[in-house]
Amino acid sequence: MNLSLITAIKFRKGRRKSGMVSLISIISTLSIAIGIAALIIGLSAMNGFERELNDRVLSVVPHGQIYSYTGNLDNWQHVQSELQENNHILSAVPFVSFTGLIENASKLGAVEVQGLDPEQETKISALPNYVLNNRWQDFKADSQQIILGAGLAKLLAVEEGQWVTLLIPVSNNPEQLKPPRRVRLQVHGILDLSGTLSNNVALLPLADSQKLLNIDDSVTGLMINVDNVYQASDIIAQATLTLEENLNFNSWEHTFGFMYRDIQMIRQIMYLAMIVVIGVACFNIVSTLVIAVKDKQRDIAILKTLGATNNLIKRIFIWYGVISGLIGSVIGVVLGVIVAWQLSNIMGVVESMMGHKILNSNIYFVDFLPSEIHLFDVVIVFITAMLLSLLASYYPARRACKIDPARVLSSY
Amino acid sequence: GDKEVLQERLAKIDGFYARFSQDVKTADKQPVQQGKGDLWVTRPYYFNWSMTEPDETSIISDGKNMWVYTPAVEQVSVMSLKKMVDNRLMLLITDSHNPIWNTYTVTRKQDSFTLKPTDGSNQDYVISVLPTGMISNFTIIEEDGQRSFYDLSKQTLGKVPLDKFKFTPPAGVTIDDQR
Amino acid sequence: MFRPLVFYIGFRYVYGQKTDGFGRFVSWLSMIGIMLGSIGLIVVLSVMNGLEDQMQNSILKFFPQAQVTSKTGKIDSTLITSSQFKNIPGVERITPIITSDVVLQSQHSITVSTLMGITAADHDPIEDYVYTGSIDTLQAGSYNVILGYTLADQLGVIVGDKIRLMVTDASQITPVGRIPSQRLFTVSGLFSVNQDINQALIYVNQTDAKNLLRYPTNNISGWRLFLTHPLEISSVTNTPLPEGLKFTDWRAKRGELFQAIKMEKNVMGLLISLIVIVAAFNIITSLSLLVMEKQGEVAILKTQGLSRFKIMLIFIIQGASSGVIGTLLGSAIGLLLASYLNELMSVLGLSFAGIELPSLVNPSQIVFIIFGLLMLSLISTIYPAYRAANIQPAEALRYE
Amino acid sequence: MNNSQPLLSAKNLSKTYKEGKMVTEVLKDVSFDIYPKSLLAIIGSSGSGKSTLLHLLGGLDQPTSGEIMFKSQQLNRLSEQEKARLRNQEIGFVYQFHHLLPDFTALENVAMPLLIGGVSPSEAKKRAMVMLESVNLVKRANHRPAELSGGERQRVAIGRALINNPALVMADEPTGNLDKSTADAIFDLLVKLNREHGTAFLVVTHDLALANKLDQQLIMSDGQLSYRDLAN
Amino acid sequence: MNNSQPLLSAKNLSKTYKEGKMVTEVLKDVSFDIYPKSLLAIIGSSGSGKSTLLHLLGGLDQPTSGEIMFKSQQLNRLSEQEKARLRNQEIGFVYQFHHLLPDFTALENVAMPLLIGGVSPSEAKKRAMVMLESVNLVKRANHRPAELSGGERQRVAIGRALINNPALVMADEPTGNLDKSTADAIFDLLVKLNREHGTAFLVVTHDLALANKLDQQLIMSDGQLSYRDLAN
Repeated sequence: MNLSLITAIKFRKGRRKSGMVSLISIISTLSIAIGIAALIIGLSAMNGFERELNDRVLSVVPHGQIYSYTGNLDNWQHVQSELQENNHILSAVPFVSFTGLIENASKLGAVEVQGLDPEQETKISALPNYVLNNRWQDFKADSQQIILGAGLAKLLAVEEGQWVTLLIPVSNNPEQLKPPRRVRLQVHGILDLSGTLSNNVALLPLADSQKLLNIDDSVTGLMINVDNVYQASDIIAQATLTLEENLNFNSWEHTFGFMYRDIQMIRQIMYLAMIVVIGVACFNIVSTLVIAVKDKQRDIAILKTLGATNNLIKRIFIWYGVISGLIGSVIGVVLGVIVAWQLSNIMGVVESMMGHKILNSNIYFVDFLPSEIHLFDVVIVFITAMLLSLLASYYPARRACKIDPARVLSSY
Repeated sequence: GDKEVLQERLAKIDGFYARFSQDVKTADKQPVQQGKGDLWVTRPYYFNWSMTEPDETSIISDGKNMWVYTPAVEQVSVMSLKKMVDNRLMLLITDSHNPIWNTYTVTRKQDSFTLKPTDGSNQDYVISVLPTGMISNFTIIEEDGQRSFYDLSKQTLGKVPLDKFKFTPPAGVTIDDQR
Repeated sequence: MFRPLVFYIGFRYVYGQKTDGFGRFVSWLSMIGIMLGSIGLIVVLSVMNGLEDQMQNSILKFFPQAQVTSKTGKIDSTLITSSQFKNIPGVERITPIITSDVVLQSQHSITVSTLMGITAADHDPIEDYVYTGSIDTLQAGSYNVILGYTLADQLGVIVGDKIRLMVTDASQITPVGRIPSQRLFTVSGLFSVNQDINQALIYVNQTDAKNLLRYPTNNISGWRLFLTHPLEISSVTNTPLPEGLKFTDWRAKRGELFQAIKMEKNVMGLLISLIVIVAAFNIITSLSLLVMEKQGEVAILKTQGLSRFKIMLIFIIQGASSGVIGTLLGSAIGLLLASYLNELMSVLGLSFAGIELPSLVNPSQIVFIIFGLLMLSLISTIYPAYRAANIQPAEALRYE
Repeated sequence: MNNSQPLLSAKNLSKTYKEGKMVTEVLKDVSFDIYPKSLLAIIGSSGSGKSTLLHLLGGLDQPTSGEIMFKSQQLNRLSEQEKARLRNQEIGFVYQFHHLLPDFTALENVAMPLLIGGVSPSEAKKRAMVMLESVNLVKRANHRPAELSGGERQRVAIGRALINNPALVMADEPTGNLDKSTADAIFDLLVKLNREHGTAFLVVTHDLALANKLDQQLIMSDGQLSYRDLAN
Repeated sequence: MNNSQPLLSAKNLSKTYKEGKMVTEVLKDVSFDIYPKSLLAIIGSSGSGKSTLLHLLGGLDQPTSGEIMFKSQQLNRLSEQEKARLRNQEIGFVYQFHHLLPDFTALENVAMPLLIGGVSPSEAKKRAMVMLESVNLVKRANHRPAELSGGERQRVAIGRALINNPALVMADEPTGNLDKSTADAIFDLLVKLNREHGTAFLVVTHDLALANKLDQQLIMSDGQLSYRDLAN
């Protein structure tokens, strides 16, 4: 290790242990640690939210849908083949969707019913993995099966295997308001996305939903998955234009886009706030250094008489500041990483103590606090802290060189 | 078999009037609804069911349509008999030749006949019919165990004039045509 | 009574030449820290107030805030009169209400909502939000209904169309099956408040509702209590009620939403208080630095007989000055920001959750923040000032 | 204050500093008296314990053993407040390093003891001006210490020490940083002020020539005090 | 280096400190030469400007006027780096107060100039051990300055000054804080090291007896240097 580092370490070890000096160094280390730990935890939580958004939303909800402006899409096979030529589009699968009501004894729940093709769905989305006790396996057409969203099942107090009545609006002749069609179905499985997404959704096999709406082979539209999910809107918009038929489209960005933007925004606010914290904390180092320079005034003068250059002295005190910054940062990183790694369990304990869930599944798209540590975040935070402590050390170190040995040494 | 005995007894009467009292309980004997009213029947399709309690409602089948009139909300809903799903019991009682009979198995215990569906529909029926063809009571048992017991009394047998089964909506009553 | 002397010396230290440029920068830094902290706290809390207020004015205004009803869900308004509830603290006015979950079915779709049976005389808050047709169309026996814009759009109906309202709770068991109480209603008006209310509530005449729900005569769902502070609901629902009666309140419908807002407020508050704490730490360190720089002078002042208490005061003034200036400056900027938040956001092209951020400054909160920050700045000067007072002159002067 | 009673008398004073394992005895059994209006010099090289002695006499430090009587009051029996009042009214200090407050002007520095004593600012400024006259520094009243020369700063320090008209002024190497001629001028000033104000002076110096200007000299070496044998 | 060329020669050096409006002349027109291997003493009381002279000669301070030639190099023409290298290789300093680095052991203190000069730690430690031998302090090698006596500390300081085998060592009151016997031992050591290593010594002291142990004496008073007339 070079001379300046050794000297810095020895100076640090030998520093006056008076109340004030040690208090200041503790405070500066502590505040850097707090800032860094808070930032790592915060960023990991945001990474967790982003991962959950991808797992629970983007991989489950179709990237986009193409449907006709009015009524149903009859020649969907033709549109499907057209779309298959577009190499950005990974899959185009027919679906049926309609609003209905599910009744269990006196309890009622409005529902958005999705008619999906059981075989195709596993190929294009992760939805089947979220059906509990993997009931998706034997989910098949015309066997009076329905899969309810977890939120809806809870509302209707209904479990797997029970029978419910599905009310479907019937609308063939405009003057007359027919009574809703009542269909008895058995709850084949529960879809649990542990968040708002599974609150008012129900799944039916595609063929069954076509039969119920008696629309023979036509469908509501085509579910599209694209290769780059974050370009979904553009790809689908462009694809829709090239179709012969004049169809409408939407994409996940219309419905869930704001969630994605909010996460980025919170991440930026958090990063900014914590940079202020770490910045202010690092400038505590200035106080420690100014005192150290004052304490070591005599030693600096001596070193100068021994031929030490200003540069060496500056490096000694920059090392001195960076070391105190380093200790604070290392503590902060270790603390931050441990807490971030165990964040979900810690929050679980807190929730059990508080008696209720912090993130309510009726409002947030996830009901637990996710966390995922990205090495990139940790490295960035560490480097930022080091740079700030370097900056904080620079001025006092420069001041250290300005000591006039003659004056210092003669006053003894 | 028992089914034929039941059909044959029911066929003896081509119509009747009776006063009924209704007692509905859940599987665990919780009271759900108690009602009273009058019932007129003329085979093969006509019946007029008018409840006075708990609310005034009358249900009239003129063979082709069924009229449900609730004076409280000044509305009558009319539905076509063919599309009805839950009116099987009335069909059985009023029409021995209705194909619906084949979907039921009948078991007899003295004058009480239990009908169980074979097509997965969710209601069992128990009808007690005297050898004279007079129905003393009947019960509808839902899938969740809920039992609606209807006791008939003050019966007068014989065909009821058809105008009893014609419904003309009073002035100002909204017609909710659900055919 | 401390002498002006203490201020005389204290302020001279604040504005006299500090140890050097950098020493001044460090105390500037703590001031900046406190300032940012107070700006952050004020803006965030005002936004949260705004959200709560928006909720309160939009959602809570229309939902029955609190309701006196019985276990069966309906009471006889002639037997249990509203007069006995007038004196419950916080109750502004009381009106009868008939409400229930209801199924709406149109040609195109079927959905669920909450039926509000009202009378024109009760002046339900929705009055001023009906933009086509009017509340007066809800006459008894008219069987008219006023829908929210979003619900009407979902059902695909316009004014004049008929929709079927069904109440499964009030269904009747007959030999031909369970017939839910139902009636055709004519859409006679549309209202618009916000996305939530436009779907959550529909309005019909109270008598029509009574008939639809097959209530016995003089029966209502309960007495609806309009509250001055719907948010402080527990103070109302804790008042004892006569036997057989109970309270229901808005929490059954929107409780979770408010809890979420409160949770977000606490998390943001915690994050920002970190800035303030570190800034306070900074006051401690920069003041300690100054105390060490001024050791000689303190010793001399002691030799001249200045008491320890006054020396302590000098340094408290010294240290707190950056905290005080930071707090006052920060609160001023914070208040400015909070009151013109949206204009600023649009200028910067920022948007949050796609909605406009309401912000409402709550004076008592501001006073609390300022007081808290001032206390924090004072407290953080105690230790260094105490150390200054205890400087041993002999030792300090020996080094010079 | 009749002459017979000593203004201040130290009895068997001793002071030891413990630094880690090393225990250094700075003062060993020092006893002597200072009479009102007297002009006493203590001669000793740096590190001989003279500064420590002064701090003990001024109540700024506690002796390890021994007793100090000031105007027949037991010093270490006094409370902090009383000792502070004593230093403000009865005793003045002058140091080798001037120790003026850099942020205050010469006038304000001289007036400080008055302000601390509770005198109103205007009255304090007036009396400080009078003092500056007696140390002929009126024309430097509004200058900051940084703008004064070594000699001028020392004279301001002396003015500050005398402003409250104390009975005794203790000076520790007042001319240590000054050149020969300025040092002589300072000592002459001390003598003049002693004659005019009747303030007793206890001056510590390593300079024999300067010490001889005062009435009485004591020798301090290795923590012990001995009466100087006027002969050598 | 033949004896005729002076190692260091000061020509008409003068140094004035400007504090505020007051100008104090610390050195007035000082000229003298130091020849290689010479043993020169400067006698003067404290405050006579001798420390300032040493700092000027060591390049630690700038003279107001006059010139210093070290090995025929113009000192104030050198850059900071060159002056630092000069102090590291060519000139050693010893002070009245030992000025050892409290956080380093005696061995490390002696080795410091080598480390600063870029010598590897192991090599530096070896050569420092040799030096400690010549000042017979081998057994104290791993002690911190706080654990050493005054005399021992001064010997470590001398060892440190000589470690780079400088041409000239300047000592400012090296025995100021020591008792008589230790002071004598230190001066004898300086003479011995001069004979052995051929290092020139410029020693400043106020002690006549010690000064006479060296080859040549100069008198410094009031910033002026004069050759001592051996007579008095």
